[in-house]
Amino acid sequence: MINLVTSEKMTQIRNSMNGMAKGMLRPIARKYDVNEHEYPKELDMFRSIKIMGGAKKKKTGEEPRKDDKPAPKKLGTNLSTVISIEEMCWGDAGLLLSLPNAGLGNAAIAAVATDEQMERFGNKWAAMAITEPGSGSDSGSITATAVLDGDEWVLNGEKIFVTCADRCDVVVVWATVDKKAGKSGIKSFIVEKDRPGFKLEKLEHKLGIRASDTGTFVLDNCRIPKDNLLGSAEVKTATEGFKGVMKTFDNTRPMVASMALGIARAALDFTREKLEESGIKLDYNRNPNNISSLEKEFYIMESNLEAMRLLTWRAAWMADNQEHNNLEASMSKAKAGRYGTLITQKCCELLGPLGYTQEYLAEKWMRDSKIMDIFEGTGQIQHLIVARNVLEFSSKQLK
Amino acid sequence: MINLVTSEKMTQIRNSMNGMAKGMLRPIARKYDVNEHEYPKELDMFRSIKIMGGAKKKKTGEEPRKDDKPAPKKLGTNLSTVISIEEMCWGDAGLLLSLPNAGLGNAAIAAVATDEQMERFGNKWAAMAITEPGSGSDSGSITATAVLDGDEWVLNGEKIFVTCADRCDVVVVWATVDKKAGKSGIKSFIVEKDRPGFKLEKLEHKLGIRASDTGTFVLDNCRIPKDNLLGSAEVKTATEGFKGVMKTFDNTRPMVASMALGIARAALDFTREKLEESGIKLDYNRNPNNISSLEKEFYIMESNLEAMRLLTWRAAWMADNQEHNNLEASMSKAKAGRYGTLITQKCCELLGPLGYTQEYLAEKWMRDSKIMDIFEGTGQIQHLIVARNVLEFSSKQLK
Amino acid sequence: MEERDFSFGMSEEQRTMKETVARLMKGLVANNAHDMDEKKEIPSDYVQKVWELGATISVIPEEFGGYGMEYSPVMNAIILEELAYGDMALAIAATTPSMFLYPILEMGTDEQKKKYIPPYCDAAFKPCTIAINEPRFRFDPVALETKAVKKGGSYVINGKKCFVPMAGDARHLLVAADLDGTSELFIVAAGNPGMKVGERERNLGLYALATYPVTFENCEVPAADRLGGDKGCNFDALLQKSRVALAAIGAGVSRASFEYARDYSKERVQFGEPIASRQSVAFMIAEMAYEVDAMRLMSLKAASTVEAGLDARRESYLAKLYAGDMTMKVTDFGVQVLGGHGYVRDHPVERFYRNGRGIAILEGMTTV
Amino acid sequence: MEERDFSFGMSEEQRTMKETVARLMKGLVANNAHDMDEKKEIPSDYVQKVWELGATISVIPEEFGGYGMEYSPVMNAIILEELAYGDMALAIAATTPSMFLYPILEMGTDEQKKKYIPPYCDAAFKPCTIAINEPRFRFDPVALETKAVKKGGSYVINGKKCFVPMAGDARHLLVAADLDGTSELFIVAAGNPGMKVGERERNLGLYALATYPVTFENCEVPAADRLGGDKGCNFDALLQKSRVALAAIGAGVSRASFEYARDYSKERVQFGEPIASRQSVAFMIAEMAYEVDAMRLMSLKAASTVEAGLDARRESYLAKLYAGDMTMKVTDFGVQVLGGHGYVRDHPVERFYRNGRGIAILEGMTTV
Repeated sequence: MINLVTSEKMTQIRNSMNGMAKGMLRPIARKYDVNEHEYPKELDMFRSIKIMGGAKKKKTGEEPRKDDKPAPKKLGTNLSTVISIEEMCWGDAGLLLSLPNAGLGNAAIAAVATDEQMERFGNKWAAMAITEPGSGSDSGSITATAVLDGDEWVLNGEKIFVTCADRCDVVVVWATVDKKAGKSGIKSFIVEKDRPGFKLEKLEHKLGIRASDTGTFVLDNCRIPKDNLLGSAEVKTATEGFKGVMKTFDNTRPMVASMALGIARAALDFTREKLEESGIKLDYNRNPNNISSLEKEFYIMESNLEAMRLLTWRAAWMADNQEHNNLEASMSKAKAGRYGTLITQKCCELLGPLGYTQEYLAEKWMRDSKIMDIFEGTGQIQHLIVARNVLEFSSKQLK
Repeated sequence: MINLVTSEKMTQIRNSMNGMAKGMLRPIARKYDVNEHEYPKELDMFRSIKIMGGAKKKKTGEEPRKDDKPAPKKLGTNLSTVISIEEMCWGDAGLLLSLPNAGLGNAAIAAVATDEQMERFGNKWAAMAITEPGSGSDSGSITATAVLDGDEWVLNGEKIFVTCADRCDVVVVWATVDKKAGKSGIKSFIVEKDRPGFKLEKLEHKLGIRASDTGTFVLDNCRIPKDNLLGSAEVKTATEGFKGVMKTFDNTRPMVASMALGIARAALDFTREKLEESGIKLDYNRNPNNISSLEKEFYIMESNLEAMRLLTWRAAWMADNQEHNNLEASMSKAKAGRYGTLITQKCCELLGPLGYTQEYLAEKWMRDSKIMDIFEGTGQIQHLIVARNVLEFSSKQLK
Repeated sequence: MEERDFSFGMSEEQRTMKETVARLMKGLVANNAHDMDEKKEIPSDYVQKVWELGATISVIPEEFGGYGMEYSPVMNAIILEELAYGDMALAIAATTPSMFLYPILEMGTDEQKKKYIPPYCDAAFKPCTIAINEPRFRFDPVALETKAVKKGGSYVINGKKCFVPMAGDARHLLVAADLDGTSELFIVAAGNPGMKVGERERNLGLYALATYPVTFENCEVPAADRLGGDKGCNFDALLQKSRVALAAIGAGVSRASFEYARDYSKERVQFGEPIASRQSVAFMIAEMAYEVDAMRLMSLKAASTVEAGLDARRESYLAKLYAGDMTMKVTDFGVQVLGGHGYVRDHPVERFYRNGRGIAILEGMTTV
Repeated sequence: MEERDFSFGMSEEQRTMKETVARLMKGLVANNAHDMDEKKEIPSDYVQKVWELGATISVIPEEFGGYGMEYSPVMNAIILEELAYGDMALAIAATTPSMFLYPILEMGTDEQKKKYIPPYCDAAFKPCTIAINEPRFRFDPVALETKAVKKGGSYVINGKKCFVPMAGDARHLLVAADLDGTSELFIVAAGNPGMKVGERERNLGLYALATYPVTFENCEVPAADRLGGDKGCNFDALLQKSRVALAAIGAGVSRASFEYARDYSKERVQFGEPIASRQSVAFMIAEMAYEVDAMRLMSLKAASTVEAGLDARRESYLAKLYAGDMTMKVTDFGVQVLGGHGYVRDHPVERFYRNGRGIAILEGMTTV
């Protein structure tokens, strides 16, 4: 039965996470924005805490339930994860993306690793390397190659935009074992940082989330053990591999949406603080035609924030309830990515001089939020996915 | 030398046209919105006055001039036309489109008619029939046919969205004389209303501009004299005909843009009136963060209106100065069509109850303006044209 | 009350009701909404058929003639969206009585409940309505210019109202007026000499819905007919619920426009392929899709808040504000996707465009 | 003065100047703007080279050391757009002196002109600047919180300023302060004990432009240094011109982002074709194209109005408001078109995004 009132359990998570974000991330947010690429050692304490753990649990939820059956008292992993992420990004998005052992690679490993691989890499910090100079949104056009030579895979290629490139222990590299096979030829491999022929070429200087170390790797005849092919050999069907990881996007997109949510809320909270300091009381009562420009703009932004959150929570809730959420996941990111950016930009405008100086974080939030409309599939890609879903069009019918 | 201060001559035109609009169109605007399809007999007095005359003069302007040469004292026809149209549509757009002997067909005839045709049809009210049920934005896909049989053309096909369908004397019909020839096979023919086989099938009931009679014609073996093929035989090269009329869009698009401009300004003027009555003074001075929501929204709309007008006037000014304005004409319609609609919608919101009742014209302006983002090429088509121009892409490179 | 699980999933009951309403509306208006709009009239048996769903009176206690079922704002929001998906004019016409009965049930005195509720808990739909909107610039339901003044044993009301649904035949009106700085409600019977119902209004949209301007000139109302008696009523609570209702209706109208445009864009071929194969059209369709969902979720969030017995002022305010903006955007896109065909009244998108603008402008037409 | 023809066409002189500035900036910053931003410094010879264009002093009468050429706000708007197209930080740095000299020339007393203008009409660029912005929420140039009070033969200024370009080395500042309810300007010399220049600021954008917070504590200024003397100045006129300048700069930054994104979208291949072949990208490019033109036309319209000696309050206000919104939109699209590559500082679009936000927020950094 529909009930969208935040439960006590959800509120508890929000509060505890917000406390952590406020106490541990906010205070060092500016420091690592200024000192780009420097590892935030303060984050070591998070090695134990699993914030981004959501994805790992996704395969092990309770079996599908009828909606009319009472929902499980236990709060779903995906929903609790997006709630946590919103709070952490309210603290600082760049730092959240820098949490040890919580890389996208870890999610992939947790999802498909064999017991033996889990044994070897479970406790390593794993980054994910998908994008190439020639491929951006077009993950299908991967050109990095993996050739089996005896007991070893020989990898060649270049990977860009790898998050945690410098700090991670291992990297999950996407490469094709058979170019002719197209997408089904794409597999993922676990490459240890110290492998010969595996080089961290450079770290990117970015507009925002500067605390996060984004880098480029070059694979030059890099040899790894046969067993480093992620997942067990038997399940290597066309549906696994590429499509498999594509599917993990259905879980990660709501996470990115909640990152946009957290940053936008941080900007709104700060703006609200200033509004109230200046004696403007937000009473959610008078007709929008009878209030100040600051109030109306704030209300409109806040209503969009609510929309972002509900779309995001729905996608996560569906995942927790084993409902196919490919459409809803992209809806949440399409909306949150775009409006999160617009909200943080608008807040800077409303804040005036306080929105242009680095004395406050508003200007940083406007920089940080922009990535949420870009990575894990740009807003354009999300709109394509939504349109294809509702139109029931193939990627050929709607390019 | 650049000077965008409205000249006295321009102001004179604005004032006189506005007076005419205020005195003759405004008073009957609601009457013919309610009495859809009824001919506004009050407009007979306009048979002599040439408001939309702009297009007719376009071929006969003074020869290209260097910018640094002093501009001609004489105000260009295109510029004076768009100024006049803005004022007339401030009065009422539906009525402007109903002005006798000022149909698009008249413009086409004036543009390419032979002296003999000018003699026969110069004083007739001519409508233009291009669109077909199967073709909307895709003017190239015209299927109406014209076959020469002895001294007569035999026309077959169906034409929709013909403005002044009921009131006009003749219709300029687009048809293909050779399907295989594609666009270059498309010619235009002058068909008198009383020709056997030429039937006005129905008149449309529309969202807005209800004073304008939009209709559907069916051509069933309709025979017309050989000489009714518009333009002289010699110049019927591939560049003439289709491309010829396509080019006239470069003149008509700024006209449509100025229609959107006139309607949007009417809505803004009414809103300003209400603002001032309620004691709000627009002083264009305080920081937008320190004013009421009504003021800020008004200023933003007004700034967009200014942008619409300048883009429109530029396109018209270029035509007057024999500069190729295909890009600028589409820019003006893309901007004015879209923002004219948004402004009239927003004004209704700001006007509250006064924006939803038919006691005032605001609600009508919101209906009327919408067509400006649709006919003479939808906003989407305009964006395509702009993009192709700035990207230097063909219609194949950018579909 | 014991906390309910957070859930986006409909209960069997909710889904059944949704489908029932959808089926009913499909049968009634699928082919008639256009004619209703053109003829500017809703056939009375349509209103009756919707009334027979019992949505309004089901939650009224049996002692007052209802079925005494559990009151669920969430269920009402679901119903309103479905009704509006079918036709916004009919949705308002058939549910306006709730806007008269619910406030009396929640905030009325025992006498008021006994006197005014039972007559309307009838198998036959009997119009009763509410007068909140005022025909002026900067109208604000929390700062009414219709004034009520205590005078001896009665209140004297003066002022102008507009957009009063069915005021022509309504036997009773709930009239919102300012009393010493706070908005209060008064029950006014048809025929009160101080109340004049004007000529039926013509509006931008909702052609089929009969709305009227109502003028009050020294309109005397017995003190006993002030809602809630001397202690008055909680106008804010009423406003919250009516805002949730308008948000749900916005989602319904928008969904109607979205689905029609979506289907049309798949059929309509231009330049050799369906127009939906062009990103410019497809992206409009995508945006319409998620904004419709967002509007629904926000109305359901606000409805859930009301249902939980919590203050929903913020949620309801934001839900209506959002629906007001986005319904305009979505219904505008609906017309744009159809192009010239969207501009003619043979297709419903232009009606959705006209009706949709009402979400932002109107207040208190119906309630959850 | 005799009326000029209405024209969108540049004169030979205007076109020549535009091309000269474009050429100069291309040579100076095409390959260095990125480094300037990263190193947070503009090489002084760059400022010197732009200064040598003579744009600022050309219109100053020969008696004060200028070339006595005709003053043309339109020409200055053209120049500012070109400079900002090259680099917004350099554009402001090199033209800030105008913001000190022009007001004195237009509104100063003879003594003030004689005393303060000649020293700056020099072949060598000498920094002088203006302090208008204040570090607070709801800052408004027409309601300043920096206060000036007449005290005997001088004025005492108290308050905080921010975003003061080059305050570090400026020998003189024009300080905007409220005097009995109206905004007035005061000439303050570096070293005045009542004025403290703080640590160089770090901002969202304009990394290369050195701006400073400046604090005034009982800062005494001789009465003779109040701009315009006892009759004061026309602050509104100054505000109008600085708003036109910011609008022109917005057009320049936006055009830089537009052109870079346009060219990138033609080169960048995804899914087998240039991304510009996709309507979703192409339509962003189209919108950027006409909004850049619209911004330019509005700044030129406002500049034309000033040039005609008419009150340009409305035109300048709307031009800046529009440029503030649209520069944000265009530079945002610029980053979006490049996707992940637009987010890294190897490409300039992220810099345009950061700089661009300043158009709406900042006031009075430079002038036409």
